[in-house]
Amino acid sequence: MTMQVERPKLTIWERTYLPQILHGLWLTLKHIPQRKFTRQYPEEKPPLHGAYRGAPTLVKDPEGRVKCVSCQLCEFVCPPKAIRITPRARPEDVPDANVEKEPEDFVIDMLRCIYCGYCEEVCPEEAIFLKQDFAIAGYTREELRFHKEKLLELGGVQPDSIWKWKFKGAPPLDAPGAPKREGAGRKG
Amino acid sequence: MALNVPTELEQHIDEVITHYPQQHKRAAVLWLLHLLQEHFGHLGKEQVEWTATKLGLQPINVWELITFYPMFTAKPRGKFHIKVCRTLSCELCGCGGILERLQRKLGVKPDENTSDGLFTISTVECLAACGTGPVMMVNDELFENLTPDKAEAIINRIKTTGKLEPQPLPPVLPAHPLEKRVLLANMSKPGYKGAIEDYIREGGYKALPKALGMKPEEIVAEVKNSGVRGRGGAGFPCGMKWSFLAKGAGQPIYLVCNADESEPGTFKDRQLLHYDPHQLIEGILVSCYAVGAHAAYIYIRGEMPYGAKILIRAIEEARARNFLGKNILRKGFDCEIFVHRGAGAYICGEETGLIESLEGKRAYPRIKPPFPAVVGLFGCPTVVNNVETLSNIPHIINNGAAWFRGMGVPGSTGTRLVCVSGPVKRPGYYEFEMGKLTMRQLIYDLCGGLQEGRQLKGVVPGGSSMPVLKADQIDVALDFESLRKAGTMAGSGGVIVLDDTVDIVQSTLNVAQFYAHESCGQCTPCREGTLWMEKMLHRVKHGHGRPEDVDLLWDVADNVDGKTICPLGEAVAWPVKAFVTKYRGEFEKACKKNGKEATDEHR
Amino acid sequence: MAEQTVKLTIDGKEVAAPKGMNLIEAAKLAGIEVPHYCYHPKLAVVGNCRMCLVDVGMPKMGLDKKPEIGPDSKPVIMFGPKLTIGCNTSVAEGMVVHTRSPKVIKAREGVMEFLLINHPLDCPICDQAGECRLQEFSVDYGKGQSRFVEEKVHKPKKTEIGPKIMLDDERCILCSRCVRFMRDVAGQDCLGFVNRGSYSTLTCYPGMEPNTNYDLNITDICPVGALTANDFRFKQRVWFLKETKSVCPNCATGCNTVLWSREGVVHRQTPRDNDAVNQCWMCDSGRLHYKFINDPHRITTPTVKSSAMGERLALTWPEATRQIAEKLMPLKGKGSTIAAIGTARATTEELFLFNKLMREILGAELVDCVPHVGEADKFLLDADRNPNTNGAKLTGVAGEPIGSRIPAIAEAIKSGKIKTLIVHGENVVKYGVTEELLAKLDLLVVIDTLPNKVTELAHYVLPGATFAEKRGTFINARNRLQRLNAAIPSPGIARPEWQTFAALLNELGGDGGYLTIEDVFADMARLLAPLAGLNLSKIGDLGVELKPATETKGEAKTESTAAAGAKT
Amino acid sequence: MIPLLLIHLIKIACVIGVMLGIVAYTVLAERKICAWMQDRIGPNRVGPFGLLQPVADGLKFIFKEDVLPHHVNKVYFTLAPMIAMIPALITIAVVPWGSQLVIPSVSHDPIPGVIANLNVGILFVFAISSLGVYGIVLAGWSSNSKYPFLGGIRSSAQMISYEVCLGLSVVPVFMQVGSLNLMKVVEYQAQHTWLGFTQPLSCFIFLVSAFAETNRLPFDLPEAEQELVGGYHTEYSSMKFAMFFLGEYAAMFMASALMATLFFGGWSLPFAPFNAPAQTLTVGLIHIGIFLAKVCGFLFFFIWVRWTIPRFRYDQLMTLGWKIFIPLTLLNILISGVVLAVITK
Repeated sequence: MTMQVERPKLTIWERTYLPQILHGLWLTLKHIPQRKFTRQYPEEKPPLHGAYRGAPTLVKDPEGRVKCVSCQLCEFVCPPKAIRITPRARPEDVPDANVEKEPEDFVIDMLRCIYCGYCEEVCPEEAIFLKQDFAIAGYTREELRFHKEKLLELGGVQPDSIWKWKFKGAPPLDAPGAPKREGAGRKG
Repeated sequence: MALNVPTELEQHIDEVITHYPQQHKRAAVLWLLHLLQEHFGHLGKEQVEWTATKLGLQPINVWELITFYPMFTAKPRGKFHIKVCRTLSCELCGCGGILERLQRKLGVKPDENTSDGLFTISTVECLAACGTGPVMMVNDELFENLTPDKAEAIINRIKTTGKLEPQPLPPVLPAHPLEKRVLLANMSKPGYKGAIEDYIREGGYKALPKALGMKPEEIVAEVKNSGVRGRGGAGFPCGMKWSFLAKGAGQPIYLVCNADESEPGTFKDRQLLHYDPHQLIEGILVSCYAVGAHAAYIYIRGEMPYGAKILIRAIEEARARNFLGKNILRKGFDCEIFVHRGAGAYICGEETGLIESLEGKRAYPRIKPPFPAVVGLFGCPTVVNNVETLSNIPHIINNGAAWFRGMGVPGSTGTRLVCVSGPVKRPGYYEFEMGKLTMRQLIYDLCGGLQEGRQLKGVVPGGSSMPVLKADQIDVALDFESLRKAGTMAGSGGVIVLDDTVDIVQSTLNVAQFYAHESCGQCTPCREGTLWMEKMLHRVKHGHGRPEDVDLLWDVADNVDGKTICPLGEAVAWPVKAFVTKYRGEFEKACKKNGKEATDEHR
Repeated sequence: MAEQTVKLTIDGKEVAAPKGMNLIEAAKLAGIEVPHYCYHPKLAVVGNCRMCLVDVGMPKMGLDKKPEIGPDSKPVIMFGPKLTIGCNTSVAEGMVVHTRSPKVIKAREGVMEFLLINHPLDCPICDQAGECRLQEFSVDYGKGQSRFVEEKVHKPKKTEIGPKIMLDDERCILCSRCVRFMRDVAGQDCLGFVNRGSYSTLTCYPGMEPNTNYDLNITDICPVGALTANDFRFKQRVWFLKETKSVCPNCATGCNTVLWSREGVVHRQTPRDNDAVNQCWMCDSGRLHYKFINDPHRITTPTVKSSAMGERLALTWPEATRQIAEKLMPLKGKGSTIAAIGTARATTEELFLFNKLMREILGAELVDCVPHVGEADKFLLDADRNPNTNGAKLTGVAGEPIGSRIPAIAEAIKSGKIKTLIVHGENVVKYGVTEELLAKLDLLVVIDTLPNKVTELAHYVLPGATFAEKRGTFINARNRLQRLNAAIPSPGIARPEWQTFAALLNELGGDGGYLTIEDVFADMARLLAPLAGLNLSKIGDLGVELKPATETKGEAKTESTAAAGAKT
Repeated sequence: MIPLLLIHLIKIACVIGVMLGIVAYTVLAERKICAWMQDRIGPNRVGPFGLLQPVADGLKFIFKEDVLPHHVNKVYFTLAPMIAMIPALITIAVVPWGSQLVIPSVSHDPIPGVIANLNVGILFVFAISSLGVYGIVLAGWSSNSKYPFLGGIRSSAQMISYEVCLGLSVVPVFMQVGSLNLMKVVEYQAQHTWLGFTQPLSCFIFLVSAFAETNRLPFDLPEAEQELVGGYHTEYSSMKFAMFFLGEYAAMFMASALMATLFFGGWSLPFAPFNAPAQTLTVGLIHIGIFLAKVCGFLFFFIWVRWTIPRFRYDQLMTLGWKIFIPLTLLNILISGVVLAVITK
């Protein structure tokens, strides 16, 4: 159904456009002395909302351990397929070897990243955070493929309550002479 | 194979192997391990591999057993292994003090060896001498009615003499007027030592020739007619069990006597085995004839080494008089009885767990069906009966079913052995006609009431796996039906009395600890649920409870209840549920005690 | 003997199940899932996980031994006081089963919770994530939340169970599938549980680790991440992998497999259920045999040996085909100077085209395949390590017995009678055609996937495709026709050999009308009697049993020769 | 005494210098004012308040890569920006910047405040400035690309159309003044009234047409970024683009200068000593100042309008030019003639 819009009837004076033009001129003139909104960007950073989704980064825990265990869920969930993880086993001589896996490399292609934050949301280890960096720049494409070290540097330290490192080692049951755990469940 | 096994020991071992069918010689493994441990002190790699080779097994099969049965140890222990019972009855009588004193005295923690290599202290689960608690065993010797001072004196004595003196059997308790002793009748007579001469003098081995003169079906009918129900715990009619046997499949039939008396609070079989073994042997022989078995095994607890010796001696005595062996009493019936020692696992009291254990495996109860009566020991039809049940058989044959039915009440015929432990004046074993006494009479008349100044709080009527009765519920007749109606069960007849000084939370913890330790670990709910309950109760007991823990405890118990392969699930769920329901206030108080959040230490 | 069936009701659905079947399988017939861990259709029932608890009722029997009829004119059903495990309960007439009653749901939630309380929640690390029954069932049947605040039981995390398998005891739910498999199927009683209760721990006796050729199957049947294959450990998450149904080319058994690939790389091979061939198992040697697919040295492009330059020049396919055809064209009708060695590792289609090209178009007499023989075991591994010997025999490439003409070929090259040799996929140097002999040839054309002595000497090397890269069929030792599917693309411009043969046939004036593998199969089915009436889709995922090749081979050959002759 | 030629050269240098300086700063002013109108600050990075921005811009233009697309007609492509810029610079020659500068030490006669005191000054302006369109048309055509081509076409049509209005609109002015000499026009206004008051319609139409001639908004159809991507200078970069840029702003300056000269009294103010040619150097300089101030005022107006009024549609532009302004100017000439005839009688 078409609708006929009633156009306003203009007086001759109005039809010269002059009143509108004059009004416009007055309007723009009025703005000249008004307060400015400009933010002096590099010196003056915009106050970002806490949930701002900037560049995704990897974080370490306060003891300097890489939290990522390369479960590759972020790689799976990433809509533009910007994440690539190469997993590896952690060396057996580290004190918290119960966390058996870590990323050998962790690449986020910042040119592909759409800052959707799914990776942060999906991460079961709270190892990936979208920090507030939004000015990601580089001279080459390769430069913008952020590798593990770069991501960790950007991410810094993030405290958490993930229990995975806490491990009271059990004596290896590798020989018949190993102690038998009698008194099931008794503490100590 | 570097292991140096003396010829004598090896001969003994070879002899033991002949007790079991050739293709199932693996069944001898527990005996072998007992013998090797006695000789070497522990069971290390060499012993494991020697045993495996000897029995044609993989070493893992043997190692599985060593880690399953707590009596075996892979690392050397002290020359004197002190085992202090920590289970409910002993705890009620103060075993904690003894353990503490011994630890202080010897300067070691449980499962540590003293520096001189003489002593190791362990806590163990129930030594089946609850009436004389607290008890401890040093190597094979049982010390009863201990106090910390007595325990210390025993240690001092061992230290000074350097050896362990054999402990005499305590005297049999005299009968109370309200009792009616049938099974205990012989041993109550003065001068009765349990030897075959004594037994025959008191009219023993009369039932055997009589039975051999009857047709097996007649005996089964007689037993069925007598209405005797299993005394092990479940109370299944014995005659009916016998009639389920799958006969005629060309396979041998086995009879297994369940002497693995491990239900906390129960110590009746101990008396029957130690004081009157021939009564049992005659019962077994008659039963074997009735069910058509030519071999019977008595599976006796590992913690009753003396009982095993008595039984072996009794079997030899019986064999000497041709009550046993080939062509018994020239009636053309062959029957052998073998003693099989367990090694400390409550689960071996469950009949299929017992069969597995007897076959030389971890005592993992089997899924049913098939029932043992169809596929049992070594894949053959098998009857498993309790010591007390079998001990009743000669009396039924001698006096007839009608006589037996004349005792007790309909549905619960005959007499019952009941063991009372806990803070009563006269703990011990009593035999009376079923249903003719109430719990109140038992506690206040037979046992002389509670110790001075104590009030009754509750009573566990049939071993620790049965739901508790509160103090106002004790006017219940002691028979299967009445107890069932009261919401509990007659169980194994182990009555544990709880007085007003008892901390119910601690008692529940003790019970849960027992079942967590004794869970075989085969099926999920029991394996995980028991330990969870123990941990939770431990937390609550130590002041880190949360208000929701009371319901959680009940719900966890409920999730175990009835979901397991064997009745151990119920055995832990029932008492916990009953304690929580009936003494909810105490739990709520414990959970609120100081409102502290659970700390890492108790997580 | 007709199987007896009984009728029962599962969740209100009437099911007719064969007698003796258990409730898990019967529910599966009705499309109802009964969750389970310890139960495995090919292993003994132990019933220890308690996950398959269901509510089972039986009709109440009246005194006349007939079901009592209730007021609603249906039989009165008596339910037991306890739940029953489905894996150990056989179906019975009139049985009523509830798998989703509140009682069952609560029991499952309870069991799920129990299984998880001492299970480390390290799914992000665990390789099983994505194919873990514990994950799946805890989503489907779990409570979603744990009430467990206590310290978990800790057990050894990393135990090597032999060189191929890693065991994480904390993740183990003690279902004993592996114990039963090693004891009952693999025949090495080496795994067992130590300790008791919640501390029970799966282990093997030191120095007595599993060392059969079937160990890796326990990683398949492990419902959780306790047993993982070192070969696949931490390599890829399963959710990235594409599953392609395939057949193991390692021996004549032809175990049905699944190839797991991502972005053109095969990461593992696992067995696939086929009761007629391999049940659900496969041997480790076959399972780990996929690695050559990803070999960095794969031949990726056709090359010609340039005598002037002393090196190999890369060719395009049309160029290579044209050049080879040019050299072969004058030899048409001079079949006695040509010999060809095919491979029984090729698909039946390829062998069919090979035979057509060599025998019918070029007229070569000396055509054969190379036998590969190893030791058989009593379970799956066949002595014949060629996956398609029967195919080679059926198509006529292989001699009788296979390889019997190889010495004749060597002799003919030696005497100078044979000047042209075409080799497909075999390092013939190892089988009697020595380097010196190969050097004497005027023309040596080799089609292969990996470089070897023969490709070094060849005038023309054409890249082939591995079994993972092409479609086609194998005929196994028991004469079962089974289908391969392409999992990944070939490297470079390598392509399935049937395309190469089809292109050569086209150039040499044979019937070149093979555009798809279906065309090849259709022609084959037309000419080879045992395949009559079949096509690739009819073969299905599980294959079809063929009539013995020997019955029809003779006539098939004459017919095919006649047909081919008529066409040319 | 300095030779007359030298004086002329110095004058030319000064005028061009000042003009280019103003042009450069007009660019900055444009950005600043537009920013202010939009409540922004505008460029402030280069120098205090961004005052060195024009320098930076200039440097940037110089250092930018000079892209010469391969498809263009190289000769005309290079020529076009020059043609676009030069007319605006030449026409300033006839615009009087001041009355006269009396510097006895330099010259006996007062130095006139204009480079070339032509009698046909305004005709010269029209003649030369109409060449500017060639630059644009040439750029559009030689770019060999669709947007510049369209831009060029539009531009030629627009400029030709409005040149008519522009020419016709100022006829009454000269009718009143009686001379085409721009010096005379200013002097007339200094003595009488500013022609803006006597000829408001002329003034208005001239102003609007000047917008159209300089391709400024609202008549920037030739470069219309949205539809033509910059129009005729789409393909240009670096200094070539800068020349267009300069040309546009120089043209704007010219238009402002003409507005000031023709309608707003040029260097004069309606009171002594600014209503007569200067007799001292100071007053002479002040006259120049007055003139430049007026020019700046119009430059501001140009900028102001640009950031206020949106672009006209092409048909509106043409309608306005042909159907309204031309009849109006003709009418204006008629009326002016009649009125003048009546008054002089």
